[in-house]
Amino acid sequence: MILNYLSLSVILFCLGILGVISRRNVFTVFMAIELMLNAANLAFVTLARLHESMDGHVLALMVMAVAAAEAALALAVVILLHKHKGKLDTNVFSLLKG
Amino acid sequence: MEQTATYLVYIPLLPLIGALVVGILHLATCRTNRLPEKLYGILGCIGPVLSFILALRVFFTLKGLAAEERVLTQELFTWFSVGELDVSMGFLADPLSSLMLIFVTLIGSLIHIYSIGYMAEDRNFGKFFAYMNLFLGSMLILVLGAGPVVMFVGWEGVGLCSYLLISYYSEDRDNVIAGNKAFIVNRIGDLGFVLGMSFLFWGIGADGFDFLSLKANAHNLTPALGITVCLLLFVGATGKSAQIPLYVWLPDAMAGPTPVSALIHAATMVTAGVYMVARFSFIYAHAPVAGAVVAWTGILTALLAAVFAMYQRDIKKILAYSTVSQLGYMFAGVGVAAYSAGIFHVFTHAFFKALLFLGAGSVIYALHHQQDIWKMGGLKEKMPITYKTMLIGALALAGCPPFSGFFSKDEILYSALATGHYGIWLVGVGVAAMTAYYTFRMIFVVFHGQPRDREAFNHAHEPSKVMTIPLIILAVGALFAGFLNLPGIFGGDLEVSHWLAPSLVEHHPHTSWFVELLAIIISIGAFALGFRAAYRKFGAGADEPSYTGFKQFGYRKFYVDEIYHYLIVAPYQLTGKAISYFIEPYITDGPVKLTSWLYKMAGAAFKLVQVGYVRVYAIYMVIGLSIMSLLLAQSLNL
Amino acid sequence: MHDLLVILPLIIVGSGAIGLMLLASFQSLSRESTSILTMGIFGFAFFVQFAAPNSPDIMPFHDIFNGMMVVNTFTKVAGLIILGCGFFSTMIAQTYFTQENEFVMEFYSLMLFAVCGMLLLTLSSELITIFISIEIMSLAVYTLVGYDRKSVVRSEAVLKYLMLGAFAGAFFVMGTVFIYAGAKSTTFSTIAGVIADSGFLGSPTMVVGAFLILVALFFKVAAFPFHAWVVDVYDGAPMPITGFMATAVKTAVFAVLVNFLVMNSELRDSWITFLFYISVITMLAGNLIALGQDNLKRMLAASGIVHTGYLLIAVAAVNAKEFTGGAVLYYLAAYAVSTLGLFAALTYLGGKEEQRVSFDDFRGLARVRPYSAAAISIFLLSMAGIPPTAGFMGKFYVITSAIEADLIFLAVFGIFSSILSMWYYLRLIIVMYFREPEDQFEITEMTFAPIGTIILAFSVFAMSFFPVVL
Amino acid sequence: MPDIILSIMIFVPISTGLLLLLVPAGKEAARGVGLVVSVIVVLLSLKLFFSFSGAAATFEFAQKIPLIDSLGISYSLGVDGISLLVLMAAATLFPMVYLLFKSREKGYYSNLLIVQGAMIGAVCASDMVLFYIFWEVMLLPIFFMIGFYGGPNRLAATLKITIYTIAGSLLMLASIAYIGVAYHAQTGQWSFDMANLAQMSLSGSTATLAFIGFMIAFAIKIPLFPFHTWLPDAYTEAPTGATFVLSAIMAKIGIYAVIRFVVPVFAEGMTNYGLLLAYAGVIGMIYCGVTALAQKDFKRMLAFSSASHMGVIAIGIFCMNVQALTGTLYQVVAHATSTGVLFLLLGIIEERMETRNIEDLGGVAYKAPVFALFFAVAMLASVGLPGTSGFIGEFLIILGAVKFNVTIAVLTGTTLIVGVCYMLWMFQRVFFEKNNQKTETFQDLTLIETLTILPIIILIIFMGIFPQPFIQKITPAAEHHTARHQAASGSSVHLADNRVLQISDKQEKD
Amino acid sequence: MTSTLLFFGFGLLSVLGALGLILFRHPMNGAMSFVVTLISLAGLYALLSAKLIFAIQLIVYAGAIMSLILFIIMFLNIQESDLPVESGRWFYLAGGTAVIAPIAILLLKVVKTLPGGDTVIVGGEFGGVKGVGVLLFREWLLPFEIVSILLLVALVGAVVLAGKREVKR
Repeated sequence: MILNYLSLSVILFCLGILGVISRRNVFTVFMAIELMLNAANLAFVTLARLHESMDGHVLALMVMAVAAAEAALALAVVILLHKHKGKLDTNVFSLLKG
Repeated sequence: MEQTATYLVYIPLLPLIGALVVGILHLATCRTNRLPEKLYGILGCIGPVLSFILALRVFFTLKGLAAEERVLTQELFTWFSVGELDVSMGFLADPLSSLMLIFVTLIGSLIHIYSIGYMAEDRNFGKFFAYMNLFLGSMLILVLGAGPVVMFVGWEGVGLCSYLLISYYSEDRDNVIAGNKAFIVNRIGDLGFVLGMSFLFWGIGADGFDFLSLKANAHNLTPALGITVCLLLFVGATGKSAQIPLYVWLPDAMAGPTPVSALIHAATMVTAGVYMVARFSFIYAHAPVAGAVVAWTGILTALLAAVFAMYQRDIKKILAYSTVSQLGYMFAGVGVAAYSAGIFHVFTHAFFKALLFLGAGSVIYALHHQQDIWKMGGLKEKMPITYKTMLIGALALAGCPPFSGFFSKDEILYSALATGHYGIWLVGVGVAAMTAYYTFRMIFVVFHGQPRDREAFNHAHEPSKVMTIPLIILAVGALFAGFLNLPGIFGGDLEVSHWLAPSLVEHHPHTSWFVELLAIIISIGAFALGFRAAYRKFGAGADEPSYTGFKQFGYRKFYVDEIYHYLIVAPYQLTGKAISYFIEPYITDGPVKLTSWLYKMAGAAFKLVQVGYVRVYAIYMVIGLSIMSLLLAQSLNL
Repeated sequence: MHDLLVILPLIIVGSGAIGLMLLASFQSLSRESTSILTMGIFGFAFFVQFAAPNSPDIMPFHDIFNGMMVVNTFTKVAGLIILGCGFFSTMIAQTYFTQENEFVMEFYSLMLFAVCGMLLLTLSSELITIFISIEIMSLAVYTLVGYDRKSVVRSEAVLKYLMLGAFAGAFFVMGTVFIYAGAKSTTFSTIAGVIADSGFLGSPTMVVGAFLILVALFFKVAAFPFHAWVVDVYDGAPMPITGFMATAVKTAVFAVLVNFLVMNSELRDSWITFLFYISVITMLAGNLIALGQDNLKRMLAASGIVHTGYLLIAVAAVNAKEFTGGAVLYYLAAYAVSTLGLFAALTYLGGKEEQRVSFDDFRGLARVRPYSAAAISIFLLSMAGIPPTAGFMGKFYVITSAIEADLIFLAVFGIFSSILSMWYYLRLIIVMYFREPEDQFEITEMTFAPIGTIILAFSVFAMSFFPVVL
Repeated sequence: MPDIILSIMIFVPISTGLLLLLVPAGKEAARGVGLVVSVIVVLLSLKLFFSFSGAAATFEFAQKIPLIDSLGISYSLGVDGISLLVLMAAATLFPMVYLLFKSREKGYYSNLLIVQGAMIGAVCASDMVLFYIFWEVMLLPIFFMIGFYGGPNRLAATLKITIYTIAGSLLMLASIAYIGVAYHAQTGQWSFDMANLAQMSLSGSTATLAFIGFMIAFAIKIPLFPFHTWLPDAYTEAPTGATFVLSAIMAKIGIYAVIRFVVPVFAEGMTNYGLLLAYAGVIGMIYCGVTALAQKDFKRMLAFSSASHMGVIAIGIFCMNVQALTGTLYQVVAHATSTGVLFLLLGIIEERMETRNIEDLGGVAYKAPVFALFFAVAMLASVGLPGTSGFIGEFLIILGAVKFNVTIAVLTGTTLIVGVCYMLWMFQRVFFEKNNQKTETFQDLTLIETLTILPIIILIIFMGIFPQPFIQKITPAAEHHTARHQAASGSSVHLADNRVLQISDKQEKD
Repeated sequence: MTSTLLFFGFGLLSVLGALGLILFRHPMNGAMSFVVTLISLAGLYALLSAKLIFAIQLIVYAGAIMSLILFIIMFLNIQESDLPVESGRWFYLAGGTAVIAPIAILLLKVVKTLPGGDTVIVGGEFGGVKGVGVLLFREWLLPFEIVSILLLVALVGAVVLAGKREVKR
């Protein structure tokens, strides 16, 4: 039963990866990353349940905090980019290459 | 046993000092004010004359000693000593070298004197004398060297001087090329010499690498190694003494001034090979196989050169080939272990060949450097002294009794016969006839009959005293030198041979007086035959023949030079070009170039991978990740 | 008290960062004084760190932090390197801003924050703490990269860095999850204990967890195939930050990498093959990328990838013998010195708005500014590993440790890759020396970067002869 | 007793050179300084030479300062019979360059100073790492000299030589590290000092790898076939000073390094691959010699000739008997002097006639007899004419080669022929034949130039006639070296009869 | 039994939400479906008797963070034209899935190796505010402290990057 939770988290994690590599919309990409972190959180909580120790919960809390911080910065960047190009397409920003 | 003589070193040193002084004077003054030629002449002649005197002293000192003790040595300093190898810079005078000394210095001095006249008004008078002195010094080192290595110094030194003097008129490319040829061919021989020395050292040289100790240890030499050494050394001899297959340089060497040809390419240097073989008689005596090789090479060279000599039209070329041919005799002699006979021929040959060359020189000088015999003729009224002296020389060369050449040559042929080398003897007799033929062909065409070039003939005249006196002295030598070594049948008892005995390892064959007599009669017959043929054809003065058929073939020396050129020289040069224009850039350096090219290409390719799309970078990451996780899954065998 | 002393530098930097932030918000300080203040803070922290005694593992405030923080000589030296990088980066930044570039007051406080995160990174011995420290460092650096809102390339750089960084961070978290699943804890000591008891390869969860964590760290140090971002980001970042990223970040992350691997010998040994291949491919790829570049920043970024490869050799060769642990640090220090020196020189020569960045822009520099050219050549030679520079010594230690750890072929590959790297290092020297100058390389006014260049140029030699790190 | 004379000889030139770079100085001033310093070095080296006993095969004038204890790296210098002559070559030949070539740029002279110091250091270093440091440092000035003052496509040339050589030496670095580790494994402590390293002898596959690493590095420097391809370009493009340094001294340091570092440690490698390497030397000698004949560019031709002779010199190492080894060590100096003079004189030709094309020259001997004489002497020395320094070495090498392997010996001997072919060919075209309008105006050496080159010419002849003073200083070391090698590799120490029999068997087959 | 049903329900919802996030073209729709995922995750936390996390998930995540994101999306008022034309999206999705498959399989297999266990709600302090809080302040003080620094940095960063104010030169 526990394993199903973990499998679910793995699936969500992989869906997150899929979102990152298959989408060009900045928002979607960031939310996909959030999804990956959430998957990790699910796993933490599940393992806490499995190990009967609450460390997992603390870890999940920490991850949430980090996720929040990242989200804040990410959104700032999104605004920045939108100011520049008025677009949310990651492929628009490819001046640096070669 | 041996005694030390502190003056030996001066014999080679004096000419060398002379060379130094004259050379520096010349260098210092050649571009500004030239010094008077007399000065150079005197300075140049001092050295040789003094060394001649010293040579006499050596001779008499030796004579004063008992036969076995006739060895004078002088060790100057340790030249170099590495491990077992210990080479000392030392000199050795024994009967053999003393004999060489005497005629080398004597003829050397005479030719120096002669050159004062011959080289007059030459732009580089001083240089010439410097070179000549240098040559004489090296030659004396060669003769006096106490060990193979010291000998090699002189050996190469004379080679160098020969190169310098052949290409003396260096404005003309052909002369320089002739000089290069001489040097390079000699170098091929020197390779043999060096290797021979090395084998000799590892064979027996470990304790003492000079002739005396080598001679003492000669018995330790394994037979195979002995043959190896002998053959290698003989390669050196063929180079220096112009034997098959390395004789080709000598005729071209005639490009040098005539005194040079007389001194270096007739009397002294070219006989160094024979001297060297005699020096190493203590090895050759134990290696009869090698001896046979030497003898056959020599006699065949004699034959070939005689054939060439019969068809040459350049007077100096004729003499050059006759030299080669006579050298062949000498090698036949030493080859059949008759070392004294060979050396004696060297001795006599030095006189008459030098004489002939100097005579030819004065003819050429008189005719303003005309060398083609078919442009000469009837000169005997114009230049009587030259004619007479040259006639003597010719008779000696042709082996007409009682001239010197007869005795020495006959001694060689007799030894060949006596030691049972009948083939060699037979060929030798044939060559003797041919010798007589081409010698008198030259004499008759040049001096008898009608002048073919009137205009030149009128200007011709006898040269000055300074040139004629040496001729006369040499003529005397050519006339009487033979009597020094009269065989028993003529009432003598081979004085020279006995004189040389201590320094050689040979035993004189004893045969019945009948064989000896037969040999003499036959060789006289050969001379008569050749002389008669020559007289019939050219005696009354013949016109220039048309060089066709075999004549042409012989005149072009059987195209040997061309063959060498196309078989060796041209391929060599071609290889050089091929390497430098194809192999070096494309094959040897190819991998290097290719590597760097590939590297640059790969770099350019990687530029394309950096597309700049962030998602693509993420995809790279994930791809890498998935590959790794595949491997991980495998290694965890899940 | 002693516990306080060892984490004092961390406290100094952190409080300094906060202080500067406040000052900035009140805009009460001039640009110059801010930079000098920052340098002062770094210098002070540096000396405090330096004064701290060398020691085996000690856990400051064990009862409070219950062993999530470990201090030893290794972390001390790593911290020294990081602080030094911070110091010189500040110097460079000061010059950079005198060249009419955009400036924001928080710049320096963010640098201090980043360094704070790095110090934490070197000290922490607990996975989630490490994650948070990484994020502190990264967020600060993201901001530093993109602080200049007027410029598109900066924003693009920060986009790429942030996106991929967060992506990799997610992997780190997932790795933590698996380690936690396997070991019931995330502190190194416990994990090491569990591995010692039940073995490492025995529990796949641990292996996968360690694998994901390594991947995340490899991303931070730009190992192949996680290197792609580094070229663009370094190119887009402002010059001082590029130098800062190339040196300080790399040092911190490698410190963590080593700390993580030396946790348990079995753990380390089971990854040697992995490290082997990664480092070989990384060196190769780095060289190939660097060869094609015309822009110096990009070239240096790519060469940074190559140096990551070398460092991975050293990491693979890390073993019980203490001196190879030093090989990593010494190499990091040598690399930091030459890289920072190079960036310092490029900064003050680059002119306003970084107008000179490509190889050709530096044509004939030696004729106009011989000393700068000489300094640049020294740094390049040090990077290429030509004696008598620090880079050579570093390379020598790395090679020696690799051979000692019986990784002969890894050593040979390292040699080959440094042969390959000669091309692009020499290329710059040739351009500087053997081409005719067209530019006058005017320099604004007397600033810190030249001084920094000189100091670093000398320390390149000093380090090679007095390798204090070892 | 720490003796600092070597340190002075190393660091006075280097520091002076660096100082010259830093301070603004005129061309003439720079040249003067360089001249003074090089003369000082010459005097010091002479003092060293005459106070060198060489009786025992040990390091003299030794000096040792530990640098990095954790690795046992130390700053340790010393001279023994093996390094003595190379050191003399590196120390004494330089003044000529300053005297002959005026009004070059400042950097030219300072680079010369630096490279001289570095080369002396490389020769004196008895610690492998220290040696490596100097070994690399001595390349950089060459890199700059070619790049700054070289010919038309100097950039390609300098890049090629630099990368080529550094590639080699980096491989050597790995080998050095391996040796250190091996020593650590055997004895438990770190050291890179030859005094210690020479005590052990490595074997096994990894040791072979290390051996190959060393040999590639030195084969590139010497250069041995087929690693010579950088040489023609570099020599041709380089300014005369750099060519002189490269050909006269740097190549010799490669030879020296093989003897000093490879032979003692890799006895097994030498026994297994000595023959192969000797063949490489032979092939290189013939290959380059034949190529030299086809060159139109005078300098290129001399470059190939130099490479060809280096092949011969290298053979002497691999024969591994005292004669050959001494011959090599002697030939190192002989060739340094002769080829150095040749390149310098060529530099004068290049300077005065703006051409190196052999076809454009001719009849120089008539216009400049002194020049021609000097050139001839150097040329004859380089073709190994007895009475010049060149003969002793070549003879000893061939002699030793005969003991080592007859085929090698015979092929080595061909250098006598190969050498004269191209040399005489060149001499004919350049010095003989007719003048043309280029050579009409050729000026002979001035008094200064004459006096500059004369000592070397005299030395060449002196070394041909009185070699023993030099040889007796090097033979003890050479004997010690070979004896130890043969002991290590278990081959026969003294000339045994079977050797001779072997030769005779060989002959019977023929 | 009910818990199993609930798990599958929430699990299904969360997966669907995630798919929606990936597949919707407009970020707004994506965000909405992501909220679904987050809420269903909260449900799962509850099932795992992680009370505190359940609450925080709802308040902080689904509440604060998502509303922030949505606010920004609104604020930028994105038109259809601003959105990237992701023509090859399906291709990328397919390819991406193929690439990710190995990773997913590996992780799933590894998960399978863990010991299983049931998820009956454990009452008492487990997962409660007190339990977690005590743990947080006793053992996890260091991360907790530095998280504050992290948030500070994020704050400054956001201000520097997106803040509207006069840039002093």
